[in-house]
Amino acid sequence: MKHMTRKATRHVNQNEGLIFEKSSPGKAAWKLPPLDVPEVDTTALLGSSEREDLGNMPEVSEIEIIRHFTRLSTWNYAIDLGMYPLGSCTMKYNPRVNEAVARVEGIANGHPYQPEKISQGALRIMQTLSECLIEITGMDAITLQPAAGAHGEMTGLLMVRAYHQSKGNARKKILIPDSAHGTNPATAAMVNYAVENLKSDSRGMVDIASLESQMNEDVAALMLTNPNTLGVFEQDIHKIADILHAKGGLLYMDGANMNALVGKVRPGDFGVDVMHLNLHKTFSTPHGGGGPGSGPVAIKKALEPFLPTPVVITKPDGTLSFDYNRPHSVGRVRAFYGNFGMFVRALAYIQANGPDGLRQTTEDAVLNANYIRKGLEGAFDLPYSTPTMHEVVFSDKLQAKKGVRTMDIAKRLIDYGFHPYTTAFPLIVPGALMIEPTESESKEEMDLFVEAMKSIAEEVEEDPQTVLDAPHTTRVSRLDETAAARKPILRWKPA
Amino acid sequence: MKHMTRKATRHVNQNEGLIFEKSSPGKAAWKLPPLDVPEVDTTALLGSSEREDLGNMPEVSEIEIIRHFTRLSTWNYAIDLGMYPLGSCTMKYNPRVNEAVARVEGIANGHPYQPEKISQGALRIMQTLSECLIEITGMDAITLQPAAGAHGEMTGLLMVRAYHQSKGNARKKILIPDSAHGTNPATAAMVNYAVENLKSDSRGMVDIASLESQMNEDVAALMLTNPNTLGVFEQDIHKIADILHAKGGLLYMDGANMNALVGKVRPGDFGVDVMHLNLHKTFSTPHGGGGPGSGPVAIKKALEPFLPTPVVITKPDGTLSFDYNRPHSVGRVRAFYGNFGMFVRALAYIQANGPDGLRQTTEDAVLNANYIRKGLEGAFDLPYSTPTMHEVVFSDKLQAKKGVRTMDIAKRLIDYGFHPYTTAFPLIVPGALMIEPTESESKEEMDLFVEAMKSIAEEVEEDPQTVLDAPHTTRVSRLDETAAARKPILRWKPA
Amino acid sequence: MRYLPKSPADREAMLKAIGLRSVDDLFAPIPAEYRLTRDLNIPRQMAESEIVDFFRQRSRENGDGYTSFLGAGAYFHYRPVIIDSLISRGEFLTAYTPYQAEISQGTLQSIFEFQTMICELTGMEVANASMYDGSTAAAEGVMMAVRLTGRRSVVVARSLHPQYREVLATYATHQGMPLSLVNFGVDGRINLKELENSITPETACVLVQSPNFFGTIEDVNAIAEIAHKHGAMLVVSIAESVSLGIVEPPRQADVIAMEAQSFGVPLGFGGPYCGVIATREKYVRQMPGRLVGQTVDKQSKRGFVLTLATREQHIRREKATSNICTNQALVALMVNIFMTVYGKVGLKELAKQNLAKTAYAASQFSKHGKLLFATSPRFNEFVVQTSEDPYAINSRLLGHKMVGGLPLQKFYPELGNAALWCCTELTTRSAIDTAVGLVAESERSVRSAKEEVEEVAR
Amino acid sequence: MRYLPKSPADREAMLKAIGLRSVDDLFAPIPAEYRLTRDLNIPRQMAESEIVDFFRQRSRENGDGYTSFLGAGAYFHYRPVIIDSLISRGEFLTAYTPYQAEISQGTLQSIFEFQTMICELTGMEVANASMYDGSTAAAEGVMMAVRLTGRRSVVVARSLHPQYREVLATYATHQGMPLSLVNFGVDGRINLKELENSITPETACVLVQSPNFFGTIEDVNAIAEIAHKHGAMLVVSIAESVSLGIVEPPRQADVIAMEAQSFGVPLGFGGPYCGVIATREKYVRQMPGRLVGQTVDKQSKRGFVLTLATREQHIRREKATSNICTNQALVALMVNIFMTVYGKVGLKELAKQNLAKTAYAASQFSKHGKLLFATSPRFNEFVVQTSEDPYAINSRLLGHKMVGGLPLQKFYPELGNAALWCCTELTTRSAIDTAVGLVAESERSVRSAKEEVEEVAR
Ligand SMILES: Cc1ncc(COP(=O)(O)O)c(C=O)c1O
Ligand SMILES: Cc1ncc(COP(=O)(O)O)c(C=O)c1O
Repeated sequence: MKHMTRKATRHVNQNEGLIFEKSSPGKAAWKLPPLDVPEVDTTALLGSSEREDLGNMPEVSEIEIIRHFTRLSTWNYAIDLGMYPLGSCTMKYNPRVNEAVARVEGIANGHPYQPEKISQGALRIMQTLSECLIEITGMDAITLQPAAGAHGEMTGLLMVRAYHQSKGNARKKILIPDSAHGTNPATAAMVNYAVENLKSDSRGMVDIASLESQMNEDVAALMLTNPNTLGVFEQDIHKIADILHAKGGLLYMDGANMNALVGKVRPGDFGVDVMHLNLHKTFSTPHGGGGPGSGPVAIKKALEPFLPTPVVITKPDGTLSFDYNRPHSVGRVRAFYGNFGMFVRALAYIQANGPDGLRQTTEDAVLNANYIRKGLEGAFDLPYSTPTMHEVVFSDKLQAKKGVRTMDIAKRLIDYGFHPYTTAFPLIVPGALMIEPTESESKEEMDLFVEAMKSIAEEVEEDPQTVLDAPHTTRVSRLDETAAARKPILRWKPA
Repeated sequence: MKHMTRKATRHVNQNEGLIFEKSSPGKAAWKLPPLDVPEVDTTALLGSSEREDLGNMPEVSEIEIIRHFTRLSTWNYAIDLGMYPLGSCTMKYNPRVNEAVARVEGIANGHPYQPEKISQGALRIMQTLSECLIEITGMDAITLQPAAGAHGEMTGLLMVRAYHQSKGNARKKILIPDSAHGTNPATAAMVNYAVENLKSDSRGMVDIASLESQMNEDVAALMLTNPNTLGVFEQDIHKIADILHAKGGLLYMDGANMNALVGKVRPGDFGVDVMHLNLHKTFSTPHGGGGPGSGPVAIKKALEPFLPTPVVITKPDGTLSFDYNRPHSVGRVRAFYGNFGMFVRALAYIQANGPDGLRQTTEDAVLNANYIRKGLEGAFDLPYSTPTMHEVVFSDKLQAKKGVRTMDIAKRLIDYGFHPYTTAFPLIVPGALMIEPTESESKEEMDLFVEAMKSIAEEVEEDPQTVLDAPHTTRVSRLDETAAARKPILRWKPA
Repeated sequence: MRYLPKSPADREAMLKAIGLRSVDDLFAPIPAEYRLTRDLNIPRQMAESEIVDFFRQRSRENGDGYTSFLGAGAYFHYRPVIIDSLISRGEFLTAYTPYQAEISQGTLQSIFEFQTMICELTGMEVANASMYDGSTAAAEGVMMAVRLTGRRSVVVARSLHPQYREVLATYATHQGMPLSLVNFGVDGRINLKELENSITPETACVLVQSPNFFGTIEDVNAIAEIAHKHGAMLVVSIAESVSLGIVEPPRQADVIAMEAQSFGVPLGFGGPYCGVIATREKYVRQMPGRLVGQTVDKQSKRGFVLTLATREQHIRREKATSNICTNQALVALMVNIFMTVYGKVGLKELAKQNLAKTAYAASQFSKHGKLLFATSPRFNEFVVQTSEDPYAINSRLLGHKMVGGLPLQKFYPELGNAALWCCTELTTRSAIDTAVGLVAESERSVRSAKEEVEEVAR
Repeated sequence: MRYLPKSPADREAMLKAIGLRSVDDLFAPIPAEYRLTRDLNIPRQMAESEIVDFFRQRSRENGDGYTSFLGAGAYFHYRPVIIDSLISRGEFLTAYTPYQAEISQGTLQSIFEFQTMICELTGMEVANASMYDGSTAAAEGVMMAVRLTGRRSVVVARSLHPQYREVLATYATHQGMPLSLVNFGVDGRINLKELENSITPETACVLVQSPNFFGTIEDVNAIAEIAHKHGAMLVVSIAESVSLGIVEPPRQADVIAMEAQSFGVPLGFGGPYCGVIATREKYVRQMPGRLVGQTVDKQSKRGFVLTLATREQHIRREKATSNICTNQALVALMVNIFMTVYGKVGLKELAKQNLAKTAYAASQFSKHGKLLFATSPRFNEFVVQTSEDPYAINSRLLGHKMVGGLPLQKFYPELGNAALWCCTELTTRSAIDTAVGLVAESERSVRSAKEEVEEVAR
């Protein structure tokens, strides 16, 4: 652990119990204004529907709530604290101006059903963002409705199905590379398509021969992640698109890795028919401990009739409006219009960058990943030596000899002051270490990361137990996940 | 250290260098809009006044700034993290609604010179707060201009001087009890009064006999803190006021300890002529690592002509206005009108409490101090057994036998997850431990505090070295203050 | 670009370390013909001040300063200030899904508390960490029932939020889940007889909303009895979570699919909101979404982890209970803080104020327009039928900077000139009186116009 | 009360532990006749929503939405969003003065950086942790010079902010520090001849402001030479800190007393702002206010502490260099973040934009009104003399939701109908054009009225 103090130290930190353990009758953090209408007899109004009591809901004061969540927050790692190199997650800086503009009164408090006449601001935001995303992806149209990436996948596949159905045959299956994210097959199942695995070749790319042999009129689409989850750009993309299109199939692109492409190349230009974006990855909306996200789906012209309703249109008088009259639409995938607050943030991000900023961002993201690859080559096994785009995937092969696996290295990285990389994904790399630095990391931070990783590699040789027992510097040590799943305790109950 | 994990643990924590160490030419966190007027030739405009370069000012990006200050913040203790029992400082909860309303557009961005016609909101806030504070103190008039407690003291003494001067004799000295805060004598000196110390009696109160013998026509005022810095209410306050008034002197009250009195007793009712308040203590405005504060001065009628200019008045048409035409005023003590942002917060605090809330607040503050006193009696020496109001002062007499002083105990308290109490003040208690919990502490938090203090007392007996070497759990250990003062390094310089 | 922490020298040094000459080399893997050689045609890089101006301008075009009587699945309640103070802490805002438990206890413990409070409020035994929103939660709740019962068809109340019905239809279409609708009666509640008739041995579940789209509280007891009698499950959707403060939760339900937006989440033009699914313990392994469970570390210290992940897509892939991955965690944190602020007593008092405001408004409106479903208990919404088209009335209200109730014709043509009005604790009596006054005026003028016509006819 | 973390049962238990029966017993030490037996006559306890409404209402009465040309010691610059994001962290907001260094390194290191940047910008060697504001900093700077020189009288430029002069007068009166004023010339700068004549062997210091109250940049070189020649110190006040981005700092000064409000601090109707004092190293022991110094811990790790406390009131009491205790720490943190955001290049570019806007405005105004002090270099303020009373012009501007320049008559009667205008990077060309248009109209109407009179006379 010789280097670790360069990046982190331990510091005294407040414990905090469950809020229920602080509750006591008569404490309160609320106060209502005096009622300006007559009091009502709730029993007379509600009869048997009246609720008696609220069980174990807490009773605490405001200062206790502030302390509770402030203390809890100090046990979290976050982008704001340091590098968060989760592969496939694009943990980039979340600009604060995004948060500020999302809270401007008329934007934060607009009601989804308020008349369009007084919704022009929101509609304009949606339209401007749509135009930007269409230009960035090189596609023809877009829906902003899906609430996350997986939701976008579902929306996209619904459109794929509707498209094929309109041609008379919905087809039966979706081809999915073995390197794909779990949401891809899960989504295909939800849209009632069979999943057929497509294997990767030795470069970590789609095996063209397999694709050719598996492609037929039963295949509705190929769901391709590009760059794929190895951080590798599918160089045969042209051929892939041709193979699909030749048999009437569609090319679906999982846009989770658009951070490698924005401003440098457009999926619409290389044959993609449908794709989703993750505004919570590429476009800087905060991850918030797991969400919210936003998963717009961009499409080529041929799929436009099938977009979810409503669609934002410009009326002849120049005002904006929602068009609900779309007979071929796949329908609605969510109430209202999607995670509007994320649209605001994504647009603010695009505005802050402009064309030059977005391009530079992509360049820096790819530069960072390559720098890390270079720094760690040798210390860790690199299963695919194909050129790296925005992320790089190592394996724990070298360390496994000492019984140390990717998760152990990940836990040890915590002691060095870093959030771990993504472990055990993609599945085609046994013991994967999937590292995506994003553009938001400085050279200094990456040098510390490389140093930490190399130091851990040394520790594995010299003192593997230290790595196996990690983390050593956190409030709790490794938690018993098996016990948690065996007899789940999913809520607090009074003793 | 058997109990300490109940309150705190260590947790991994990010190091962070100086911002200058992250600077590199070409990085930037700023961007200006395009200029909508012609560019200018700066040399032509400024000639020899033009500046060439900005030395070692940093060049960093926004994410680095966010991380820099976020990381730095994690090394601070704060009210939001736990009990902050600094005696005399009244470290109470800083309500978040105060921060929200202080940032409402027209309040945050009002220019001090904007026409009164469009300043009615700010004037109304000042007037409403003034009225509340006058009612709370039982005084007749007030100025909100002083920027902090010490500044209020100066303003108050300037009025005292002006008052006496108007009677033909400015007088020569101010009586100040030996328990007083350092700002009291320092202020007297700034207003060109001599300071005469007044000793305390065995109860820790003003020695009435001494006061009687020291009081004469040379004495302009007595500066009394009540409750005093021992947390003791001056029970002879009536007599004290009479003695002063009989010789034409004024009673100045340092209102730093108003948290013991609000809603329960009013200084104006017990003979005080001039007093200052600390909005950053009693009225919940945040301390912000050392300020800003606000130190309104409330006075009796006789001193009204001497208030600093301007004074808020109501015009015949009902609108509010600043009155600058005050020939007897002591003048201005600060540009503009004072720390207006603190007025907003203090008023919001008063509104959130109302009369019942303020009274309950005071009761809880006094209850908490007495609870701690009870809990620690025996474990620590209590030099004055007089009843305790809002704070209690112990001494390190018992621990000093083992060579452990108040500062050592304070440092050890850090390991237990607490901010230390105030050390070495008031001066009349050698090795003082001055503890003010305020009303914001729950019974649970105070029980942990008492437990921690008792545990330290035990440690002093069993293992004093642990206490002497404390803190053990912080990012840095005890810092060398002597070296810092001997050869001061007050700024960073490039290597 | 101001977010990028690199100087030109840094980039140079890094390229050199990698062994490349230029940035272009990094993009060599992309076939040259696809590489973009022009700037994207999007707005130029803007200063922060310009961005703020842009959105302020949009805000001004977006109903800022209007008083609204809209509810219908999105409710305007007061949001305590501390919600934003706390969720803005970078440690919550900029953390990922808490996969690494040792440095995610803040997020994990708060989700555990969220799950607990949702259980307390709904009367269910387990709750998940969130779903996208109330509509998708309802659809996923139904899919859960389909998996649990092995049956496929679904009976849906027409008084369920029309957009929730649309979403369910989209989700159901390709999963071979036939939907049938059950109408509401003159009391605004589901027609129990029709319900009973709609349920077949193939019915996986009955889906109702309570308080329903009209604000009317359903007789969940009776509905549950009917559903359960036929071996179907009962899924109850709750769109106005504040109702739980005073309305008995649907404890007889098997699955509750909730929209928790009312608990401290800004209206935000429809999102992000916070769906949740709560159910009985025995169904937990068919639940979609993330779950946090309590466990211990190596020193037996209490801690929290994501658990039962074998239900989820990253483990089970096409066999997962749902494809959901990213959920609404930060919004769930808002909800969590809101529930904590109001707590056991405050939520009840808050709900009471909603009830009182609504009772007052309903009684005032009923003096002029016709209050539909008047006999049933309701929470904070009610339907008023007017003589005039509600769009016309609303456009007059707009002139007073007021947004009237939601016209229902487009969803329920049979209700004619009806609109759905909502009052919360933030609706002032004077706003109600103004709106009632305008409706009264409308009625008067229609009446006098009619009288005129009759006069002429006579 | 919602801020109080105690239940009735807690209070009971605590009283019992103490051995008291009732809360009243706690207040027994207070003589009964003084104890308040009634409620305070202040507003009743309000809900948070009511408090927010109250201040929103006040905001609407307070110039919200007006474009302003006011400067004069309080400047409207853009405040980067991250300032408030960062200072709102409880760890900064709710910490006390960093007396306990081991758990205050966040505050201490940031002050150390603040001190460094103030030094870099002012060209001084040491800077303190802050003073109340620019006016009190100037007064304390003068007191420093008095202590350092052992002389007592002070020569003050009339072009120093009039309120700063007032404050200095208040501070000086009882300390036996006679003040004499030196006028400005037609170029708006201090009259050097008069200055030279004003200095006596008793002069402790000369106090000037640059850019001065008229926005004019003083010839600090020349002033310094004169002062130093007579053994007096030079104290320079800087009220518009953004000027430091493009205007050479007064390096020849002995003490710089600055108002840093322009660096990211809201106008806030005049406060809280951020005064600072910077000086030469050799004078550090006579400085007022807190200082942070670098040191090491027991493991030789770098750390920061409050230092040289022997200057301060809590150690030296009546012999302290000042009575200041609480300063403006959080505001200094805003300033610190602002300086960090703009940094070496940004501050210069920002200052340039101020210069360009002001140059444009001055040239436009000078086509109609008379630009005073036109020959001297200026930063972002300028004085325009009009035929009509500026109050009258301003009241017309108010109708366009604009606040015109500050009328100077009350401070400088000899300047007649003059007003002090200010432009910053936030002033738009169109706002300038509108204001200029209104001034032009005023001039035209005065002229035509005059012509009419002349016509009649002829
Ligand atoms: C490659 C890939 N596809 C899909 C997803 C799913 O996106 P979301 O979590 O937004 O539903 C992810 C997110 O982790 C991903 O990395
Ligand atoms: C008793 C007492 N008097 C005066 C002061 C000075 O107040 P301020 O720091 O606001 O200038 C303090 C503050 O610590 C104090 O405790």
